[in-house]
Amino acid sequence: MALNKVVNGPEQAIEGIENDMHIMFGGFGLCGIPENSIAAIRDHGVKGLTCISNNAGVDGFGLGLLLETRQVKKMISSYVGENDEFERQMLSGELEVDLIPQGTLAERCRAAGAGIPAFFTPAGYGTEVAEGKEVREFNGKPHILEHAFGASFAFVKAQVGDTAGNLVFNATARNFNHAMAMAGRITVAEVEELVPVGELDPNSIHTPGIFVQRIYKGEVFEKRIEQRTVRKRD
Amino acid sequence: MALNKVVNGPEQAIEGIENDMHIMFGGFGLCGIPENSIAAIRDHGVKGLTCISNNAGVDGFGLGLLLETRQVKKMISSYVGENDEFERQMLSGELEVDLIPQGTLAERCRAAGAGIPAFFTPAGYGTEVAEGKEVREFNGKPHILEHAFGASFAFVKAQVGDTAGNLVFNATARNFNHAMAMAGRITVAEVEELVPVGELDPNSIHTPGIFVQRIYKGEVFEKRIEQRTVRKRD
Amino acid sequence: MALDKNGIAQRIAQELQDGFYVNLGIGIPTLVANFIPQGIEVEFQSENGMLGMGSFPMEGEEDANLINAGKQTITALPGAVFFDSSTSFAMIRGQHVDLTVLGAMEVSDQGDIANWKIPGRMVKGMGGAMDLVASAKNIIVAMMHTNKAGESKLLSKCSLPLTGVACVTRVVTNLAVLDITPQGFKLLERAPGVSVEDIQAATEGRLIIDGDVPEMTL
Amino acid sequence: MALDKNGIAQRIAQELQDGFYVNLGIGIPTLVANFIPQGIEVEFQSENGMLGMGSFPMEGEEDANLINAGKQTITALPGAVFFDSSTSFAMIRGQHVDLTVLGAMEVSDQGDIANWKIPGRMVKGMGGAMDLVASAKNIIVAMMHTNKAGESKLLSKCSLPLTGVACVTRVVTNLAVLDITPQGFKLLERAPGVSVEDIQAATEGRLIIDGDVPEMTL
Repeated sequence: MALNKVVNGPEQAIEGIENDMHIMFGGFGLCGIPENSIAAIRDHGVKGLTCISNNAGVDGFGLGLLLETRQVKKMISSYVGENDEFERQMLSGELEVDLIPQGTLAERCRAAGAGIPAFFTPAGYGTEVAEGKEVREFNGKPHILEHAFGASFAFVKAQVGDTAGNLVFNATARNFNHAMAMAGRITVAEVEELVPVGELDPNSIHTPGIFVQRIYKGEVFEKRIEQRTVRKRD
Repeated sequence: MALNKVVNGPEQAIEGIENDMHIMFGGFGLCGIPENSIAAIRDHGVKGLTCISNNAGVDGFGLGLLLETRQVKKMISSYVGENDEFERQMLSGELEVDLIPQGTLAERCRAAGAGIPAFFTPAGYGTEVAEGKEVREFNGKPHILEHAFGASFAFVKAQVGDTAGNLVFNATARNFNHAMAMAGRITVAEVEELVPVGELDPNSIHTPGIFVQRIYKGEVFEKRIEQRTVRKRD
Repeated sequence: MALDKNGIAQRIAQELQDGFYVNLGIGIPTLVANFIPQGIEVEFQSENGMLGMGSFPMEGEEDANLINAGKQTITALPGAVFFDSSTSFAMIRGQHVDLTVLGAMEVSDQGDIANWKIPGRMVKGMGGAMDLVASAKNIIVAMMHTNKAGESKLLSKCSLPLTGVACVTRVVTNLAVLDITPQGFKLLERAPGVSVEDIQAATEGRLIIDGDVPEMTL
Repeated sequence: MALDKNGIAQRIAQELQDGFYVNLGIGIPTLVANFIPQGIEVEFQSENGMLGMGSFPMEGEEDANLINAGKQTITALPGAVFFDSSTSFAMIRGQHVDLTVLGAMEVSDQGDIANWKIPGRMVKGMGGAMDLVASAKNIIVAMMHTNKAGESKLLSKCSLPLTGVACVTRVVTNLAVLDITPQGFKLLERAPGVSVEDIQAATEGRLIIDGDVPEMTL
């Protein structure tokens, strides 16, 4: 009775990707990023991508891989520190960058998936983010009008998924993966564990399978840590 | 380290309720309604309420109780069938009724909780729901501007909650309870089971406690079924 | 012979495609779930907050926490998911549902639909219908061709308050299958034994008859 | 004697109230968590998707799936909740967070703040800061009173691109505690051993000195 979304790996998962597409990538920093799909996109060689992602990876990992190969024309992000190659391309003008507030980024993704073409938010009022945007007061407070994002693909990563595309995330690796899964015209989920339908608790699924078009078990997850902060044992 | 939101029962939970307030009630039909809080509001006798709830209960149960006692001045709902007393009061003009599309109702609640004062939706365009509202085209399709709801209280019902107000719902009893919990200035949750913090899986909480100001274990849950439909056993 | 309600549902079930997510309204649409063609997998969305809706429960197994949008007790199939109302309408508004089937009091030949209010007589509310019709890509109306007074429900203009404008794609009645086109209702199929003239007589709105109109096969 | 970063954090911790949900920015604000007053319970929100953030993990127990907004490995306390980014900013935009503490490059005497961009030199992005400052009811800025070149960071007008306008409520620096008022920075407290004249010399924006200004107690 449940629909089967399983594809046999990242190559099949990215089928249909084309030059100049708008593409979303889940993750926050390197946490919860779709590692296997990113590697497949690098290997595919598609060019001119506009990438919507909270961050831009680091040198040699995450979206940093696609920056190295110059497959990215434009980044739409909220925070892009920690990446020398990114900074070089941006300052030299090779890479277009659109920086937007993190909450607006998340809400624009959700809105795209939820059929809300535009909404008002106070974030960014009075700053350069508001330039050229409609301003309106609600309850005496100025807000700006922000629009939903379009994206041909959304690549997300979950801990567990079932064959119908239902997803469960792990801790803060959830982050942008849910809202972007909602937003993608084709949403591709890579998971650490792929289970048959019926194994997940229907009350505890984070992203319903209706938002997911393709799913596969990632072969390897490096899950690199960006800032290893620990307490010493006594 | 976690905050304690526990109150000792429905009387304490509704403290601060006043005549003419706007109040939200979770539930869909009679499924997942805050039975104990509704009973306490009836016993309290507060008048002139504007109730925001998907439905209006049935005669003698759910919000039907507050209609019988004439405590409700106005209902804001999406569907109000199955209630004779409601129909009588509405047709006689004793009760104001504002009917709005179910998805718009849910989104206006979420928007209130999410600091989004207004958003565009296609629902209701070209109907009487759109009268007096701003219309704007996005992608060639007309949409209407809808505003977030304000509510002094939101009463919700969950299956399990912890002392910090974290909530877990059961099956389709989740419905409007989550978005309304987000929206209430004071959100009151009644639960079938109240547990200490740390007992709920942090990955499987539906409504984070930050949205809940008061929580208590309901004494009795009748959980009446509106339409008992079954298959006969062979 | 005109179809009964089950016949209408059976004909609509032929519109199901493998992999569809489907929202069925109250009444005749609900019956569509009984006629899923063999070899096809679809999943039912219930706007009160679930995907993977199954049949009614066995006697004694009904659960007050598990109902459909018609407030009937139901069951969940393997792979089911529960979610909140704002997420449910995100699915609907965001066009993630492939097919919506709902009943109507009136449909116009421009695809307008009225199904929530009879001024002065009945106002139960639109429920989720306005969200569904405003957003769905693919809306089939399931209804009788005429009302109890024998008047056509396929009109040049709806007389009742609208639920949505220019949104219906297809209408399946006890007499016919019709598509909404810029020229009006295009007659696609006749119910078994029903003549084009019967359908013409029962249709107040513009009716396009283009060549031979085949009978439905059920 | 001017405060060090820990001293600033310690002073800000006095602003915590029992039951507060608190969002701490990167840098000095993070240190506030080390000085929670006795008898007070607060919960930390991390905008990448958690409530109930705890301290750094013990060596060897770090989890790549569990980080804070500064991408540092952390732990979860009992009662913690994980959620997605859109829900996280619903909390922030919807004013469910009681106190926000963040760093700044500049603050103006009208409460404007700049902390995300130095044109031509550094553009890391605003992250969640613009959402936080646009919505929070209660925003404390934690920063040094002057920059590395010795120039005041408390200005009559910010020179850098703004993060938000008229939003800061209080500033705690190595020299002083100041509130934003319609008349400018109102000096509330001096760091131990720091004179009103020292603060005046380090403050470019309008400074209100009203009677005796007490020393902080830490």
